[in-house]
Amino acid sequence: MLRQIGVPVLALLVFCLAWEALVQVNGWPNYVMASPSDLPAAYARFWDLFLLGAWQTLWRTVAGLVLAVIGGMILGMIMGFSRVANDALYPLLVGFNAIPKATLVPVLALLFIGQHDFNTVLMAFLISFFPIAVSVGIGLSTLEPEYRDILRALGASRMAIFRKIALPKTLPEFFGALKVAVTLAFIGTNLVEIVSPHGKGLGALFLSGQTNSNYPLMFAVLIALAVLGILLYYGVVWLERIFAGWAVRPAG
Amino acid sequence: MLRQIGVPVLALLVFCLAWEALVQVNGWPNYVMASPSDLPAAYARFWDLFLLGAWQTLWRTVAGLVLAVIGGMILGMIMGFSRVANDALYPLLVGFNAIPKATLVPVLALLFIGQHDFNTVLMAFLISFFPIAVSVGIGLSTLEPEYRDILRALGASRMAIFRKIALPKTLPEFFGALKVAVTLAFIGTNLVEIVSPHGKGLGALFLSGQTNSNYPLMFAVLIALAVLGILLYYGVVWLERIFAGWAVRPAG
Amino acid sequence: AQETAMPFALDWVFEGPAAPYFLAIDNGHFADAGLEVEITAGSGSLDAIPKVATGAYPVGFADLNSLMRFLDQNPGAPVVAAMMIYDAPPFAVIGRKSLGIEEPADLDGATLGAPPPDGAWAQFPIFAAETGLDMDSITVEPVGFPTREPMLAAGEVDAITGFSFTSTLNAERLGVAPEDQTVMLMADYGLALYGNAILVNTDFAAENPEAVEGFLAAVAEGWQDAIDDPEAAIEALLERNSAADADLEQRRLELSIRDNVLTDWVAQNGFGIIDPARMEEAIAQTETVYDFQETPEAATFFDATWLPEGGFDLSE
Amino acid sequence: MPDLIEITDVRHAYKTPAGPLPVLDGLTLSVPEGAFAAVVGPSGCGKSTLTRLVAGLMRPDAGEVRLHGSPVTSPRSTVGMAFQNPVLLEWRSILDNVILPLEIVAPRMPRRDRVARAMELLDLVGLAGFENKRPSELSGGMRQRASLCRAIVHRPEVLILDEPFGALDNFTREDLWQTMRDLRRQEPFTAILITHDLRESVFLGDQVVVLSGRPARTQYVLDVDLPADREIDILYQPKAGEMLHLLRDQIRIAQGRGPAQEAA
Amino acid sequence: MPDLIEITDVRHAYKTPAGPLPVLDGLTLSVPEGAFAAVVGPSGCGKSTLTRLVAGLMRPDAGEVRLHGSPVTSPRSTVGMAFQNPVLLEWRSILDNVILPLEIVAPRMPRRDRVARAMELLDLVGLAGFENKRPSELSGGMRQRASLCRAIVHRPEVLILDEPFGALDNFTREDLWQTMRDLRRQEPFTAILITHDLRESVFLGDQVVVLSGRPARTQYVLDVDLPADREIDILYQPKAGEMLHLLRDQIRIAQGRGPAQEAA
Ligand SMILES: Nc1ncnc2c1ncn2[C@@H]1O[C@H](COP(=O)(O)OP(=O)(O)OP(=O)(O)O)[C@@H](O)[C@H]1O
Ligand SMILES: Nc1ncnc2c1ncn2[C@@H]1O[C@H](COP(=O)(O)OP(=O)(O)OP(=O)(O)O)[C@@H](O)[C@H]1O
Ligand SMILES: [Mg+2]
Ligand SMILES: [Mg+2]
Repeated sequence: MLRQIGVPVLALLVFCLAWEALVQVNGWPNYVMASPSDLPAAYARFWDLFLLGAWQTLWRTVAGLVLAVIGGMILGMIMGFSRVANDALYPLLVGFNAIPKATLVPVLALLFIGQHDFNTVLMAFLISFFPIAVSVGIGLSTLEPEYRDILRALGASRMAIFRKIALPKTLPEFFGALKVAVTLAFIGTNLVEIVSPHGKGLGALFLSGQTNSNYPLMFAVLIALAVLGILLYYGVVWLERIFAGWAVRPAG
Repeated sequence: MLRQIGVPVLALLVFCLAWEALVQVNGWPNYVMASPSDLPAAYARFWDLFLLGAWQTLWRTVAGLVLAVIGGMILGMIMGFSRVANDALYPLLVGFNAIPKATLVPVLALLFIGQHDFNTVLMAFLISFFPIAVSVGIGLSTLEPEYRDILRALGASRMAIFRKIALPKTLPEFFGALKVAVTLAFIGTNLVEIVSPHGKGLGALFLSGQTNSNYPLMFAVLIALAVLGILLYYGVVWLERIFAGWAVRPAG
Repeated sequence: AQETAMPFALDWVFEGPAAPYFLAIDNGHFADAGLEVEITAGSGSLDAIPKVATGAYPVGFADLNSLMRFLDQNPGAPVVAAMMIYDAPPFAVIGRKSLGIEEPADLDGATLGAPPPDGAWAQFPIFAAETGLDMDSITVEPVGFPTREPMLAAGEVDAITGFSFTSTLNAERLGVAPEDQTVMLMADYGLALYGNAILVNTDFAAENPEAVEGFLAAVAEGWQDAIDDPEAAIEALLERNSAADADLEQRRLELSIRDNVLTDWVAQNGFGIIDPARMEEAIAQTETVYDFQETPEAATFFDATWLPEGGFDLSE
Repeated sequence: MPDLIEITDVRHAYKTPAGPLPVLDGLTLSVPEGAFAAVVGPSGCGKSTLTRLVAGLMRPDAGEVRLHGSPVTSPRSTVGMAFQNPVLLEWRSILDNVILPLEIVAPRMPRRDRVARAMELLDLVGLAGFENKRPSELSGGMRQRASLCRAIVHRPEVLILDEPFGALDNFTREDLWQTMRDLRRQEPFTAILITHDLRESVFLGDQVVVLSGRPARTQYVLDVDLPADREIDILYQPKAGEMLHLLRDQIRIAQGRGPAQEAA
Repeated sequence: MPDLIEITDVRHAYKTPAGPLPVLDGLTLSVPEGAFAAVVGPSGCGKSTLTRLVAGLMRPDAGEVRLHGSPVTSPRSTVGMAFQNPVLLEWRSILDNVILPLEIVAPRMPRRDRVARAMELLDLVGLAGFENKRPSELSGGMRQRASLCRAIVHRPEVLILDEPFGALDNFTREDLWQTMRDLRRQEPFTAILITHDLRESVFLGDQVVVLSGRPARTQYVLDVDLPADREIDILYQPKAGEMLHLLRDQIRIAQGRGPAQEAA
């Protein structure tokens, strides 16, 4: 326990010290790189904006992720159960996934003009549904017939087999994908906030730091983003413990 | 074979027709959404720029990916062999990975001013090394002792065990991660081209479409990006077939 | 003779208003001054300023108002404006006559589209104060850059803030006829602020004063050449940005010359210099929209040392 | 009256990329109500295929499988099955694994009753106290026991056991033979047991059916005339020894090598 | 002269979160050169631990393991080992799997010679023609054969076999016993074989060592006085039957249940 908490905290300290030292030794001005010691002032001055921005970024990320879970599961089920659907959709999905989303932001912005929240949630969704769909699809299509037969031999319906076998069996893969997806959704939200600025979220705070040449603020936002990202990630880890704890390998 | 090629091609056709129909039926002007029929003209007019941009985007993506493979493997080996290093580094890496890279672009641009190629390659590296490091780390730390013992019982050195057992055993996970990483590296390259424009790559072409309000050009770049992304992805799939073909599940 | 390398950082991608610098290269003005100049695109003034401040680029091109903020946040950074290019900043409010926007007073009760980080939007409160507008009566719609002009074209906003030579042309391409556009250049309505200037790294300038002087002179010549022959300027640009649309960029260039560079004041008093009294007023106006850590002196961000007395001559 | 399970001249082939693979060809087998048929045969000859046909998971290309005289066309809830690999659902506790068939077969049964039924069986096989553990926390033998409970929890008429003890060590296996014997005493059923252990077939079976190599047909049927209540020691008696030797020769024939010519 | 393998009063405990778990406690065993010792004992009693000590993969807490009279402190290349799960490297062909030990033990041996040596063994165990297949393309029995070849390819003096036939069906297993016997005739070695199949121990062993339950010590040693060249049929003879019965009683004692009181 001590080690589980202590080692990461120590590592974080070392990292901050190294960062501070790097800046001090090179004598970099703020506009090259702010140092950790500059950050508390930035937080103190703008804490209300940080809270507001974090909240806006957070809810839109989570909303997009929820959509991605629903959409990804449906798509994954279609691909997992039908080989033709899989053959047809997979290359399209790979292609769509490969389009750098930065170029999609303006396109979306034009398509749904002025719907900032909608656009942001949509981007979070678009960037994060792919891994979920793929993992659910693979999970279902590689379901061992032995498992299916347990219930089939009793004359169970397809739906019962899906609910009682396929779904829970796929949960570990699903959560594995969700861990990737949550970071992606977060990236998607921020991408919109930066590339199509509309004054919301931590991305907007970052941009206002940039406009005013307030470099410590920019770095403070960066750190806040990292913290929020870690929270989201470990939120998913926590859900995984609860719902798919049986599949979590004991540490060692 | 017919099905493997035919179904995706058919799906692509259906997709294009649906897109065209969507635009026609809604009577959308170009600045809302260009339609597939607008694209050939854009390609014909700018084909030399497309080639140049694609080449610039491609080589920088691949360079970043190569760095990510090297860096990710080294990091993964450190984390896989030392539990303390793993405990210390993992949360830092999760945090770093969670920082939306769109906010990192201006920071990098400040740090390495004017080094556009370097910045772009660096971003491709930064965005894509994480999955490689994690997968190599997990692969090594979960290497079954049975495998190790085969060689240990003969008095083999640690290095021999790593080369002959751990490394090849981890290859399938490595390629799984590489498939994710290649798309990420591609996204990273483009992000820099869009957020910190410097006139290179397909991203620059996209931006010039935007400044000239040449919407068909924007969509043409989007499609070109998707195609390039698919090529990169299947390039990795091809490498996987060669180097880790033994682990590829037969389709079925 | 030994050539001094002077990489030059632009604030934006290669568009019409950048053409004079390329023309200056092609016409050999930099070479005549013993300078080797390479021009780099940028992603905004906030990208160009640190490039010069860190010394990576001895010279750059950026918005003076952004420089004021930068120097306020980073006092003592070795960067200063050495030559004013946009005597009138391109900050503008563009409305549509068909939506009832003919003059500033019509903005009362109207919807205004503005991207939060937009430079023109940042000065809008000054414009509003000078024209007696009530900010509270205006509905401000935060829009992303990509959607600003399409929203105007679609009539979802009555007016937008933006750069005169960018937003007007974009809107025109989207089907808003020039006759329908009301372009209110903020400078025409009491905004005292200056626009973009040539920046120099002060450390570099202290060591190479002649190089800087030569550079500024060559820039002035480039602009004169561009005014004399805009087609040639655009040709020089197209060589560097082959995806650019020649007609569009030429109009952009001509607009910037007309509205921002060759103003009446410049025609009378010279190109590159500033009017100290106006600068004082600009600082005062800026204070109404930005909290200075310390009220600056004009001398901290504009230094005419490397300019000839009375600036350069610039004429039609 | 027909026997409970009647398999008549069944033929089956799998479609493979390399053409059809005939697996069963003229297999005939009939098991009277309450009897225990052990089926042995070379590896890969088609034993699991046979169980899938009886369970109604597949239909034969030709011939018939009948239960109680009526042809089997789809799975029936009166059949219980234990598979070659004891696939317990890792996300369910042992108890919930055993309950699973009741959720399908008797959806209205109150949970209380389901638990009571499952506990009764778990107790019988010596797993009382482990009902809340996850499958991964149990040893292979314990998992097999749980899998057996799952196969019979809904009181099937017919029990199909596909090498249920295949992966266990000999000592554990003998334990489970005895468990099986006790279960049968407690809750009578008709069973088909697939095995590759001749001693198992003799200890548990009322008849031992030897299948030929692929494609499998019925090659030999041995009636095991040992007392119904057997102890393991019976296998060391000359009578059992003879049967084992005889079966072994039949297997050699099934494997296509002819009976042993080695030193007697 | 000392025996080739001498294990004297060995003690070993694993460190676990719940405190030390004593696994071996006073185990003594000695195998003369060229002999074949079969070790049986209850599941989990510490048999694999014993093999790891002999192979030098671990060192005992107390007592001594000696080969040729010198204490084993680290793995030696004169030892060959076949593991409980036949872990073949999936990314190598069967041939390259067999060659693996030579790459470590004889790094300068030309590939030609390595291949020749491996092919000789593959031929001996009946795998000629399969050398270029991947392990996943082979059946369990074939994989076990390949694993055996890998264990002896470098001509080890001592061969350690940890339940090498555990996961196979009985018929395949008997085949492999014969392969094992033939191998030994061809290339003599000294062997320790862990098994849970008493018939296997009697068929292959010169002596059978019964270990007690955990912590394991030597409980009983049986000298198998059957002719050196045995056929499977020998197991159906009364003499072998007696030994089997005797061993079975010893196992029951090791399991802590006392000898059988069941009907004779
Ligand atoms: N779904 C399938 N498609 C094609 N061939 C199959 C299929 N299932 C089994 N086979 C083949 O049919 C033959 C018989 O398979 P089956 O599983 O019935 O044998 P078995 O006697 O149960 O073998 P084992 O003793 O290994 O359990 C085997 O050769 C197997 O490879
Ligand atoms: N690395 C380890 N750490 C802690 N306990 C262990 C370890 N390895 C084995 N054990 C425990 O030590 C005991 C003996 O293990 P070992 O593998 O030697 O038994 P075995 O006789 O080979 O069992 P089996 O018949 O199942 O192969 C077991 O209870 C096992 O759980
Ligand atoms: Mg089978
Ligand atoms: Mg063991």
